[in-house]
Parts: sequence; C-alpha cells; structure tokens
Amino acid sequence: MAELVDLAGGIAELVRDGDTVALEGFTHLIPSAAALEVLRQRRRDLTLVRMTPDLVHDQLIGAGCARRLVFSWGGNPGVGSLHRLRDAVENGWPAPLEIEEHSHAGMANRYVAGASGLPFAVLRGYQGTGLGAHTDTVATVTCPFTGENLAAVAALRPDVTVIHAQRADRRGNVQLWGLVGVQKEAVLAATRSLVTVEEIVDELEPRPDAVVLPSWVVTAVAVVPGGARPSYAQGYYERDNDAYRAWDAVSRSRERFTDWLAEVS
Amino acid sequence: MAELVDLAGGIAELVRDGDTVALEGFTHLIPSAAALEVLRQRRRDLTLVRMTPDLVHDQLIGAGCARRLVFSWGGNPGVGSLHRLRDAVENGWPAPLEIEEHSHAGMANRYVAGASGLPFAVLRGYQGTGLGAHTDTVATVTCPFTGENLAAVAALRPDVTVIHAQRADRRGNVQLWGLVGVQKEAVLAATRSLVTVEEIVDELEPRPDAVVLPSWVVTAVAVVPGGARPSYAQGYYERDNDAYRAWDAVSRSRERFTDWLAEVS
Amino acid sequence: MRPTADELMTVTAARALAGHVSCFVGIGLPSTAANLARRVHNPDLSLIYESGAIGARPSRLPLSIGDGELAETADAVVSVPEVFNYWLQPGRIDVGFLGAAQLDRFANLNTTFVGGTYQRPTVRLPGSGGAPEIAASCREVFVMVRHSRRAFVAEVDFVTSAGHGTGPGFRAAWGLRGAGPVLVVTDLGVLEPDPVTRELTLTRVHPGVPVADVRAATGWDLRVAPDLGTTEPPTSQELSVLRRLTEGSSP
Amino acid sequence: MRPTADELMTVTAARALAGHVSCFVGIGLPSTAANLARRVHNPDLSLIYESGAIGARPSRLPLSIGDGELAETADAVVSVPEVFNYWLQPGRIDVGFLGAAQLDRFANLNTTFVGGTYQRPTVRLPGSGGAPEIAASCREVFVMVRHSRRAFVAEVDFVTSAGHGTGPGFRAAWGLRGAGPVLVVTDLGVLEPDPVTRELTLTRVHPGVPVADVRAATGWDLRVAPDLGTTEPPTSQELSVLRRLTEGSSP
Repeated sequence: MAELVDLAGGIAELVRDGDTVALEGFTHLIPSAAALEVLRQRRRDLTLVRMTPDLVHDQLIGAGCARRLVFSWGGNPGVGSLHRLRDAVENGWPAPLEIEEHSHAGMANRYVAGASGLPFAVLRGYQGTGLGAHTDTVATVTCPFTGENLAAVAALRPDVTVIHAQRADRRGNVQLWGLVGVQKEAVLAATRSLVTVEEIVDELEPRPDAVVLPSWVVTAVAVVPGGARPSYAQGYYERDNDAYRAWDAVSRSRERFTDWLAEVS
Repeated sequence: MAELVDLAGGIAELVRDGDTVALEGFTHLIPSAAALEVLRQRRRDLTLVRMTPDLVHDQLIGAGCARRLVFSWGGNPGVGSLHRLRDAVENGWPAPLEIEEHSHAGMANRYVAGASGLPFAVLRGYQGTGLGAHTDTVATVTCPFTGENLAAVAALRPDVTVIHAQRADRRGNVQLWGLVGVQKEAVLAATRSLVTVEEIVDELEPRPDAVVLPSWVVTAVAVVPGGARPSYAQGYYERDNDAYRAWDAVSRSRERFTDWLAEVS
Repeated sequence: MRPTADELMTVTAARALAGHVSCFVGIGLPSTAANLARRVHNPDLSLIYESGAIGARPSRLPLSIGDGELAETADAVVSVPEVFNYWLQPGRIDVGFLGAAQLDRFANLNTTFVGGTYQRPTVRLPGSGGAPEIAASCREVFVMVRHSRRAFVAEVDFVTSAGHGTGPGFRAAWGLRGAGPVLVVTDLGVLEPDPVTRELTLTRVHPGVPVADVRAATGWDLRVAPDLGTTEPPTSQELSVLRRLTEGSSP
Repeated sequence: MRPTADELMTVTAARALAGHVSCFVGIGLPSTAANLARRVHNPDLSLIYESGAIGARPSRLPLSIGDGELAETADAVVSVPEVFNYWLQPGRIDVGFLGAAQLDRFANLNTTFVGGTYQRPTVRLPGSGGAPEIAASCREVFVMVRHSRRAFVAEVDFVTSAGHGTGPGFRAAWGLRGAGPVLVVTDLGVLEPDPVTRELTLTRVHPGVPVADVRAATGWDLRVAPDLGTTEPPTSQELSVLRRLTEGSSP
C-alpha cells in the first residue's frame, strides 16, 4: 500500500543516484515540484526518461543531474527551445548528455510494454526515417502470420516514476483526470513510484475521464499543493503560460541559469 | 458519420451471409436484440466472433446461422453449459461448427491488434497448454532485444461488429459506461459497425468510466430500448438472471429449442 | 450450525487469502471465498474481476463476473484488454483463484472437454476464459474443486491451464513466471505440491474426513504428507458471515 | 484588411480541410488553420491532438497541445498510447498537419537538428514528437512552412519524418501506408508532389507573388506547374474569423 510521505523524504528514499527516473506528464500535471526537489537533493548520474522533457528537464540537465536523456520531443511547448538541453547536446555543458531518442509513438509503446510485463512492443513506426540508425532500442520484427516487417521498441522499466495527480484518498488510491498522458503506464512500468497530489480526500468521487491508480501499485504519495506549477492541474489551477515564456530568457544564458540555480538550491 | 437506421434495416445492410461478425459485450450490454434480428433474417455461413459467446450465440448456432465460432469462453454465465453450442460441437447438430479457440488474454489482444492496425499482438500466454496445437492463429515471436520467446496472436478484423450501448447523440457519437469490455476495440477493429442504443440524447453528458466512440468511426446507430435484455444496461435496467436460468431448460432439448425458434422467427 | 462441504471449502480457501494484497477472482466458489475473506480475514484485499473491476466491493455475491455492482463499487474500472495486459500479465496480482472440471497430480487444469477428442468431444466445456494466463502470471494460484474421481484424474483430457506440467522445471522451461498452484482446496481437505516433486500431496483433511475417503475420491495413488494436519473448523463468525453472503444469491 | 503572410498561409491551409472528416493537429500554424477550418469551412471536422483530445472544440487557440480546454471540449479524452495506437496508426485519420525546420524536394521533414552531426549538432531541434508516425499513417499530410532557403533545402540534415523519400516507390517499399505530403503551404504559395516523380512542384502562388521570388526562396531548382494558379485571396469572413481566433492568443 502507498505510504504517505513528505516530498523531501519521498525523493530521498525513492530517487537514488544513477537511477533511471521517469518524470512524466504530457503537457498537464507535470511533476514540477518533485523535479525541483530532485535537483535540490543534487542527484547525479540519472537517466531521465520523458516523452516531452520540458522546463523541469532543462533545469535538471543544466544542474548536471543527468547522464542520459530518453525522450521523443524536447522543447518549451508553445515557446521554443530548451536552451539547457541544447547547450548540453551541442556543447557538452555542464557535462555531456547521452541521448536515446524515439518518436512519441515509440516512447508510448515502450511504456505500454513496461506496464504490460513484456520485453518489447510492436508498432508501425520509424519507417524511412533517420532515427533507427541512432537508437539501439528500435529493431525489426516479422509478423509470424503475414510476413510483414514492423518496428519493435524495447520496454521501458524505470527504477522510479514520479507523477503529479489531482488527489489521493487516505488509503493512498490516486486519481487524476483531464489529459492523462502516459502516467498510468509510466507508474505501472516502474519498480517504484512517487505521486505528488494537490490534496488528500476522504473519498475519491468518480469523475469523467479519470484514471485511478490503486494504492497497491503506488509506493508513496506526497501532498504538494501546486506541485505541477507552472503546468496546470485541471480543476485546480491553470497553466502559467508567462512562466514558460519567462524561462526562455533565464535558460538562454549560462550566467542567468547559474543565478537561478543558486537561488533555488 | 454514423447513419441513424432501424434495427432490421441496419442488420439487412451491414450483416451479410458469409461475414465475420463480432457481437461483443463482456457480461454487460450484450447486443441481444441485434443478434436475434440476425437470426430472424436467416443469415447463413457466418463466422461468429466473441470472447464470451452466451445465449445469443447459442441461439444463432442452434438456428444454423454459423459456420465457425471464434471464442475464448462459451458458457451460460453463472448457470452452466450452452447446450446448442455443445450439440453442434459434440454432435454436429444442426450442422458441424468449426471452432477457433483462444484464451481471453489472446482474444482481447487480437482485438487490440485489429483496432491498432497491426497484423498481430504479443503476449505472455498459452505456455504449456494444449491450445496452441489446435489454433493456427497462435504462434511464437522472439524478442529482438532479449531473445525471449513470447506468444503472438493474429489480429481480428471482423467484417462487422455489433454492440449495444447506453446512448448516442444526434450526430451519432456513442457513449457506453460501466463494464465496457472489449467493445471499443471490437468496433475499431471492424470494417463496419452497428451500435444499438437505449436512447438518443441531445448531448452526451460526460460520465465516469465512460467510453465514447465518435460518430466517424461508427457506421450505423439504431435505437433499440431494452436491446441488451436479458443482459443489462447499467443505469437503465438490471440483468434478468432468471432468463439466463430459463434458457438452460429451453436449450437442453432440440425439440424445445426448435419450438422456441419457430416462435421467434 | 454444522458447515456443509461447500462451506468448509469456502472458509478454508478464504483463510488462505489472509496477508495477500490482491486476488484475481473467477465466479462461483472462488468469488464466494474471496468475498468472505474481504469481510473476515483481509478487509484490504483488492478483488480483481476479468470483466474490468479492480478493487470491487460487492455487497452481495455476483451471479456473473459482470454484475453491475462490481463496476459501481470498484476502485477502478478498466477495459478487458487492460485487465489482462496491465494487471494480470506483469505478475502484479498475488493470488489467482481457479476451478476446473479435471485436474491431475501436477495440478494441470482442464476446462476444455472431457472424453473423446478435441475435435469431437464427448462433453464440451466452456473453455479457457482467463484461466491459462491466470495460472501463468499470478504469483500464486489457489484451486477449488470438489473431490471426486471424475475431477481428480490420473491424466487430464486437455491441459487448458498449466499447473506444474510434468513436474520439476516445467514452469521455468515454459516461461511461466508465477509459482503456479500452491493450494488445492476440496470438500475433503487440502492438497499442496511437494516442494521437490511438485506432485499434489494431501496436507490437511477437514475435520472427521478419513484419509481413505480422500484416496478413494482421487484418481491416482495420492501421497499423504507425513505431518498430515486437520483443518480448523469454521468459526461461528465465518459461518454466519458466509451464510449472510450467500443467502440472497442462487443457484 | 490586407492579409499578412501568415494569414494567407493559414487561410489556404484551412480551405484544404474542406470535405475531410478528421485532422491530427500539431500546435502553431496548423492548429490555427484547423480551428479556422472548423469555424468556416468544415464545422464537423474532428480535431485530434496527440495529447489525447479527440474531437476537441477549443473556443480560443491553445498555446500548447495540452491546454485544459482541449480535454474539456473533446468528444473523447484518451491516453497518449491510445491516440497513437488506436487512432493514428490504423490510418483512420484523414489529414495530418506538420511543420518542419527543413524540408527537401521530396517533402522529407527535419525537426531533429541543423548543422554538424547527429551526435554533435550545431542547432539541436526538439525532435520527432508524433511527426514520423503522423507522416506515415494519416491518409494525407499537409505541411506548413514559411518559405526560405534555410527551410527549403536541397538535402535535409536529418530525415525525422519521411515524405516521398527518394522518389517514386519509396513509401510503398517502406510500408508507409498513407499518401504522404500532398500539399505544402507556404507564405508564398502552394507546392504539390508531381504525380509521377513525387518532386514538389509549385502549383499556386499567393496573389502578387512573382514565381522568381518563390524560386529565390527555394534551395533547389524548383519546378513550376505549367498551369500555375493563383490562390483566391482570403475573404473578409475568413480574415475576421481568423483574427478573432488569434486575438487573445500569443505569442
């Protein structure tokens, strides 16, 4: 059953140096506060996994927490580049960053395979593109019935997945709704999981388009109101589009970023 | 966009002799009225597909509509045998019935592959069991990353899928909720689809645990209040357990079944 | 308040669910046992039905695995493909509960046909359902079958769900990742696989049941554990809860 | 009420959505065009966003593909794996809308890097996202790119999403089942693949744009259709709806 923890304690316990860490959230419910706590606790040598690394990954990469990034689209949504990610890939600053790059369809299916206890997933993907040559977690399988060739992608099995959700109940059952992305799969694929939530309620009222993760597949729950900001939590607060735009200026220069880092650390 | 039809017209148009027909419903929302209409229109030579063939399949098989049954569990849930199915398999009455038998996990994944536009699906299944030797839509695939052997099952692509749902709106968007089984996959896997509904409403109010099939993936919608009886439609009426028990007596003897058939035809 | 044979079976099976987190439940006696366990032995037990209800808390026994109350009371309702792919297949579920028409000394289970051939069986049974993958993937499998020579056979007519196959090493060789059947509860007693040979061995009898009766109801030369025990009789609480539970339900 | 270059592009692209059922929408100009089309040219058009909103009807333009209003107004909200597996992959979606940093004469698209090597790029771009499979699976692909020699290059630095590859037969050989890019809308005109060679050919210019300007902004020897047409200027209705749509949104 999920344990109720405070954020700092949960990160200390569940996210370890050298881990493969999925911080998921597809444009909604991004676990921003938890990511910042990972940064503050100066984790090192992480393999960061996310379909859409954004501000939180720019921060972790700039702070030197990551050795490797596994992803499918790395940008500041609606704004432009992730300058810290670019600086790491283009110039090796503050340290070289290995990348393992996929398409969204490939990453989503890698999580599905992980959640399903399978070593790989099959999809129609990557055909005629340049990625296959650079990514060794893409291969080909042949359909035993039709002889068709299809893409295979290796399962993702993070050591730990961190997500943000709207609520949990006192037993540790977690509920999220709105755009639910790939969070269920990311939690089910991982060995351990930490869910930050806006609030704990007595009873999870059923809601349209809600995903519920039973307590027994979640390792720990931490109450972190506003834990997704500047992303949004449907039903709680809106996306702070200005903060996404403001990050562009902070992250553009190593100096301003370093100042930001000193402030938050 | 889905066309609004009457049941008889919809079946006449969409279900043809020789078709592969999925009538789906996993213990809930069984398309009983539509199945009876197929029987009344004396379709022949059908390949019937269903994870859990029950009364409606017993009726269609007894009436000689089916050439082949693709399934994973054929019984009268909570009661016992399907006597018409047994009579066809054990004695070839009223005609021999080919069977293509899978496990639930295999059938569910065959629909998933069909809905996903893939020729096959991968699962951990059938290991150490007798089914693989009798079912040529089960094979083995090897993981290109780990070398593990896994089961492959061929995609299901029915010519037509028929399901029952609680509602549709005037544009033909369909909503079902409660235990939703494999109905979404069965519709998305099929070339054509017919959905019978309890009612047409102006607006589909979002509901917990609801599946919505947009109008543009549904061929036709027919209003058939009570169309799932003696199964149930959550929010509309309950399962008529007595009818399931009563069928046992009707179906046990060819004579009583033949009388039943004459009555409904 | 003398327990019936079915009540003895059900209480014995329910007790075995103490300490477990999650249970994949089939309909019939397993469902009764799991619901009894949730009321008496393990209130936090999460019941998972293949119809898509995860953490169901029905107030009465469902007749079918798809009764509406399962969805209404569940922690989560998911599609049937999701139940099998995300919940059962990865081995997250502690206990799978199965019945069978036939089982053999290695607890291989048959729910496909009895007599004749696969193509032309004497008695065609409903088939696999979820059983093959429940038997493969749950961490442990409990089996409930009424004891008779018709059910406990030297060789099953068809292996629908693999138990311990042909003995030691079989499950590993086939990639069956769960421990397989660890407990067979009947109306006469309890059988468990021998740790070395994997052959089902009588480890407990229900109160007052002579070993000879169990042997007589078993279609092979049944081994008996040297430290054969006796089942604790149902408590009055167990029986009264069970009877309230089954009262409204039939048949 | 003179249209800007972006407005011309957007209106031209929106018009091309008339008669289509469904459109897979990326953020930016494609989203603007698709939302304009739903208001003016095709009220029943179903907009599908990779974030999981199917049939979204946003009242204002979303800044990101994941704005809350998409979920709130959608016919259905599904998981990201489901969008790709059940909706995009089988080829159910009529039109996929893509942008790119670079494209070549066969409409192969690059959103991965520009300059240097994959391992050490001069400019690292965001990457694939949904584009490779949108380009593979939608029945048709529309591309919107502002015309310049930086974007319209003889050879892309990386093929993120396959267009017509190396020419005739490429898509079939790779198992790419959709028709691929059938329309490239720029701020200068419209390019379409030659039916035989699959090479992008200028088929229309926007009003007042000389062909020489288009050639000058293209990094290869651009072919021009013999029956070169001119885009109908935006109507005042198109422009006023478009401006209301983009008013509140920025940047």
